Amino acid sequence: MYKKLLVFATIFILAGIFLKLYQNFDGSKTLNKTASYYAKNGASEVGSTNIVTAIVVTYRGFDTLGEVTILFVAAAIIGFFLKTNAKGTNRIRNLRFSSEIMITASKILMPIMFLIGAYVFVNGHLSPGGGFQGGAIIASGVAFFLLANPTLSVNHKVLSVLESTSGLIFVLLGIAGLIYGGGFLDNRVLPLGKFGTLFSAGIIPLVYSFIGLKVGAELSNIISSLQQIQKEE
Amino acid sequence: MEYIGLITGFILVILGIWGFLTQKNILKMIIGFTISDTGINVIIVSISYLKNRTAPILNRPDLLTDTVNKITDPVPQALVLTAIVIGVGVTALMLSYALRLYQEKNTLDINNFKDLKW
Amino acid sequence: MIFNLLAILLGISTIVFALVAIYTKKLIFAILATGGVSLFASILYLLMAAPDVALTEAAIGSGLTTLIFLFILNKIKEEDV
Amino acid sequence: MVNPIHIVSISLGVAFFLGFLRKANHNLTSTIMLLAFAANAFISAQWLWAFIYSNTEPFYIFTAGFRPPYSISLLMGRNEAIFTFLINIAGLLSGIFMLKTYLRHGVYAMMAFLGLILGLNIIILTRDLFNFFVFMEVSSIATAGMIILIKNVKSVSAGFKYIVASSLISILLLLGIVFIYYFGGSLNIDDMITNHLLVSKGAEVAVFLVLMSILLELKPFPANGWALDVYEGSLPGIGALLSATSATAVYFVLNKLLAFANPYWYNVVAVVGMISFIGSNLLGIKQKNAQRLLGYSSVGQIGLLLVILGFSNTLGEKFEYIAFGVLISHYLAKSGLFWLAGIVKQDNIKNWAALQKKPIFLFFMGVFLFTLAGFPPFPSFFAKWQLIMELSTAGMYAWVIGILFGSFLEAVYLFRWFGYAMKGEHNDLPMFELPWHKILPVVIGVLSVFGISYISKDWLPGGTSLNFIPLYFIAFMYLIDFAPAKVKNTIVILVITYYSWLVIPNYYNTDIIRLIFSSIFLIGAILTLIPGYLKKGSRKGFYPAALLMFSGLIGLVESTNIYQFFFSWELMTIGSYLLIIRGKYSMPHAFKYLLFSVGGAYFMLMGFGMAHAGQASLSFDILRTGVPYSSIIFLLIAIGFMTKLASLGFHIWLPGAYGESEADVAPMVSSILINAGVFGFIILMTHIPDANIGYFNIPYMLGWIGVISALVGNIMASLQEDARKLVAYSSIGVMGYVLFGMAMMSHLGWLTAITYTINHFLFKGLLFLAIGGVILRTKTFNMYEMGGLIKKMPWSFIAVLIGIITLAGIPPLSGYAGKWLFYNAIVLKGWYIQGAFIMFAGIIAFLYCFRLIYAIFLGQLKDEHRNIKEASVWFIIPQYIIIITIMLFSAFPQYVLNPIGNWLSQYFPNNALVWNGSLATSSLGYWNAFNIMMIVMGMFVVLLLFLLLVNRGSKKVGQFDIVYAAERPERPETTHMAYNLYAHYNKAIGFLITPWITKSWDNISEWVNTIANHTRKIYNGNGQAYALHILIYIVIAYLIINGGLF
Repeated sequence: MYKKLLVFATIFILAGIFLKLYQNFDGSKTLNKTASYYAKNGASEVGSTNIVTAIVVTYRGFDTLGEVTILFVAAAIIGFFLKTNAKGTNRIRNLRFSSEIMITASKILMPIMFLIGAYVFVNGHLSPGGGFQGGAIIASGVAFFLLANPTLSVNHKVLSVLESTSGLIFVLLGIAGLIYGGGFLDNRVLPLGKFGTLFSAGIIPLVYSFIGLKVGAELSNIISSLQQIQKEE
Repeated sequence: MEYIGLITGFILVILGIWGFLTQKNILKMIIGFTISDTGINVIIVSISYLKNRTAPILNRPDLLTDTVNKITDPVPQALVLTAIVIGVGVTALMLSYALRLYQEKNTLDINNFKDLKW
Repeated sequence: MIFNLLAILLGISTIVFALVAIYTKKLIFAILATGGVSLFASILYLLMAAPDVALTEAAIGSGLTTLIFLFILNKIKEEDV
Repeated sequence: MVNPIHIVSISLGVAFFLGFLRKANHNLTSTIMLLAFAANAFISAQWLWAFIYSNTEPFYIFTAGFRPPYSISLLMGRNEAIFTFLINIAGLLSGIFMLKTYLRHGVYAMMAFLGLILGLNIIILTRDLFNFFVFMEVSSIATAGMIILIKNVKSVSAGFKYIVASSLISILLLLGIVFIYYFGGSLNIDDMITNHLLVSKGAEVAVFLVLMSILLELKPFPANGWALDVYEGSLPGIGALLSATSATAVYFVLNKLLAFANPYWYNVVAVVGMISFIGSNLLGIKQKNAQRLLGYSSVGQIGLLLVILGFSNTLGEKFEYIAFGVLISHYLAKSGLFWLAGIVKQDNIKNWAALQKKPIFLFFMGVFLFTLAGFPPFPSFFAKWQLIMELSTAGMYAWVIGILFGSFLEAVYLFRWFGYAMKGEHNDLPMFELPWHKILPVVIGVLSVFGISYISKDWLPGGTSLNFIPLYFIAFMYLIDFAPAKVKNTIVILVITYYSWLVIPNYYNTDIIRLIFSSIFLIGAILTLIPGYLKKGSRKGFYPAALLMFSGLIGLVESTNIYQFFFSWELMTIGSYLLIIRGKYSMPHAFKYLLFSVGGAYFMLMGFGMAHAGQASLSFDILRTGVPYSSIIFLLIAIGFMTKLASLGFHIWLPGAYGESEADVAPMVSSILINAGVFGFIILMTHIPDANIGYFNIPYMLGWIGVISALVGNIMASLQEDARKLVAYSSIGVMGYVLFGMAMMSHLGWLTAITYTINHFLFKGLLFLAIGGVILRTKTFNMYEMGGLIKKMPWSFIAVLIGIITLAGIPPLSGYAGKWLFYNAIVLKGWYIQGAFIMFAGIIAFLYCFRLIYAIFLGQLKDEHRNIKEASVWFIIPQYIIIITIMLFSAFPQYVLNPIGNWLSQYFPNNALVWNGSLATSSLGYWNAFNIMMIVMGMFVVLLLFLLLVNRGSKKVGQFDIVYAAERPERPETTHMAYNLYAHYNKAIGFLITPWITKSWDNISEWVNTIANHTRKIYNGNGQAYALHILIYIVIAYLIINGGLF
């Protein structure tokens, strides 16, 4: 009780700090300097319809690289942290089998979810969405499939190769930007193309596709690691 | 609207931290963290919002002229994207820790993991 | 105006869900409520002209995160038996 | 040059590439990983090279080809090059060290490791706030992964605490960053700095959140329980990595971001740092777990770095030097010690005694520990010196006290640990494995420490004036440490002889004081080294330690400024500590000695700092001009010297330290080392002749301390059963005389003091050598177990006899000269009461002198000593050289005392002695040393002849020709008359000298321990509580900074 009181008092003061932030917040009437620049030049410099995508992939593409790294590192850590014993897979586990409907649904749904995911990341520069969202949708498909079929397991090797390949290509595209464009991750390696079409915005669709693949593979990896976890004896 | 978002966000952050600090169950703690994370995201999006403006996707020809006065701030939105993805990475890692801890002592009560102290 | 009302409603819902998530005894409800918080938040994003974020939050925050939680919960229950 | 962006592409490329090699041979994959770190280090190194040697402009990297603030930019400048280099090298070495671990865990662990190093590199390079956040997350997630490279409940729970804490911090950090964007309209750091974007009231709160988060990442005390658990719970290699890299990188970031914050933030940083420094080092005292101890020390060191950062504006251009010096010491020493922890594999610091099985590792540990504690010649010493000087110049004495206090606490636990390692019981401990990949990083670490020490001295004002030549010779002696002791002894004696021949003649006719002290130190060194020929084997570690002490001592004499003086003083401290701890049971005593030395040195350092404040010069003359604080300066420095003189109150280390040390070390430390304090007092008092605090005259008080020291020292000496302790306590007494003499601040007083110093050097060396020689034969220290040795050891007997005659001040030997001068001085000064006490002390001195000769040499020979031989000739030779010196000095004192008198006249012109040949005349009387000598000799010869004549017909009594009157003694030693000889005195006046001083020091240490023990209870092991600590830390900081909630 005493401790809860302490927590309460602390959080109360923290709320006071937040209140101070809130008091000084007065909405925004206009875009600030940075945002105006993107609004003015985003379309012409990057060629992406979706300005958020332009920022995520190009202007702040380096953040995205870090983001990918985070997922990558997290997946790797979960991979070795919850490593499956090679022999342990034979252990009879107490599994609850899913219903027939669930299994059938998952078989039908999974390809559809994959397709949606792919659509989302390929069109990232045109419409809302992009690599992360698409990747997450793909991974959700995998997760759904695994929930429905707990005995199956995903082939880690394929996922790893997919993950590594797309990661390497991402880095290589970044270097290509350094060599052929103005800097690391510059999208003007390929022509900007006609504004608003699928093949436009330089390498953004390419980058986002690989990000999508990579994120999808990483998240699937995490999920399947979680699925396969066993207690190390 | 942005004020509503901001207040919601702050309340979520505080509720999350409250849960984080008072719940004994490790999974509940992680839930608290996730809620705080969502709260932060709500705050960031509220900051990006400008009244009567449209999303920063220039898929209508009229948006291409005088864009500055027509769209909301895209930068915080880009940041939130990143933040969300980071959040899921951290959450997944925390959860696998939780699982590990559970396997070690067959309990999820945080008070039982005081092996190291002083 | 209607949007503002909707936003207030959404805000209250997220907070209620958050409270449920923190205080409910059953973990499964807590997890689902967390997903609900994300889901309402993502609608709030849509209202605030951030479709990109909304999509992400829906896919990752409410979808994937919830799934991962459920996986873990499943594992823990499995070990219990 | 290679674009720094390739640090990213190499790390990530390799990390992704490893995904293909999941099943490949891990030797291959780990090699690839190490190559990646090497390549990164190479990139940093070449930029570093370019910045240092060709004045390259800082290099901006614009990602995406757009200019900032619209895209993320990275900056590679000189500092960035240094820091990324440090991080990549740490990655490489740590990767090598943990090779086995990575081989076991496979590519996933390597990927996480690459991610960690990449993240840290980027947070240093990036100029974008949000980008910093992203890569901060990369590194903290990767860290969370690294912690569980060893999977047990400890590491997993520590990892969870870490991730709980770091995610809480990151929530607040993200909030702050977003609001900074909102209020500033930019995320670019340069943009914020140049355009002053963060001036609004709201932005201040946002900046608060960001900077507090970064500070919390640096694990400030007390919101750092999670970090300590990580240090304790994870693999030692990870501990090394974290303390060397994470803290380094975040520290750099803090420095980077402070540029856009309100200037008051520098004060906040300094306060946070100081709390951390003192608090963490305080808690370290109670710590027994080696890795956790290192964790406490890490937190403390980072605290010190924060203090330095907080004062960066005050320190001005010296800031970089100081920060780098402390940082690099911390970086190398801490990772080195963690690596050693990984090699020894002993949690409890007591079990580090296992290191004795491989003495070279003790050496490594010593290097790292002395580096951490800020001893010369390591970079932290130079940095600490400069820090104290600069802070003193700025008048921040409270901070100076804080820093020195914290450093002292750190020395306490570091050297207790070292003591266990050097002298602990190690027979039951298992031998540790020594795979090459674990040794290599340690060796590189040690070599780097020395390399950087060598470089860093030149960057400091006055640094080049330091004399490093003795240190080279010591290094050489360490290299040939495997050689037989006899060979090394010869080399050392020859070199010291040569050095004496170079140095001593210089002072002839120019500086009599330095002539005397350099002779004492150097010739004393030679004399006390001679018994070393007795040692068999290679006597590992002895010569470097002894030489370190002697080079420190001669350095004191040769020093011309306070900097050289302090440098030499610290060298001497290390050397003497290492010498003293060699004794069989001397671990606790050496520890005490070191603590008093370190404490004293810090008082001195503070005094020097105050004297140096506001003056450009470092020369001793600044002491004279150090108004208005000259009295305080005097007091501070005097305390430093009094610890070495073992004046009352600071004496408790002495009996054990001198008594328990090796037979030939005891004379080294007691008759030679102790004079460093006297020399210091001479320097001090000639420069600050008059010191008063309020109505108190400090020299007057020192005089009383001297009197009481003399009295108590002599009484204690009389009550000892252990011959070595007796002689040791007598040193306290004699040094009390010396202090008293100096405190008189008169011509004769000083002449007395110097005469006593010379005498003490001679007779104490003589006595310790003689007794050491005897003890080596009898194998016991207790005098009641000896007796009747006069016939077996006549040479030793004569030496002791001469020694005590000199000591007791009996004519004709030079001790009498001292006494005669003393009473003259006292009468002239008018300190009659003190004089009475001194006289009384002199009488007590007879008691123990008598006992020494009676109990050991007279009475009955013990049965087991029937076949005992004379002490070794290697002990006898130096004794007789000393005896000859005593005789000469006694007969012809004028050749020494007259020049001293002349020198003294420039300070104290009054009451000088008038010399006429060997006839000295004071205003009270006269004294002719040579005549006295002749008369006494004459009487002696006459009496001797008479006795021989009379005793011709006396009957010899067999030794056991005694009858007990039907009584058997209960304990054999009680039959020895000398057992507890002065029991009745003890009953009568024992209460006066019950060691209440020892008790009060014990009480102080008890209090400190209790405080530490209670305080550390806040680390209750609960991850949630740690998170709460973080939050409480933030809100309290907010309340203080903001002056209330609103």
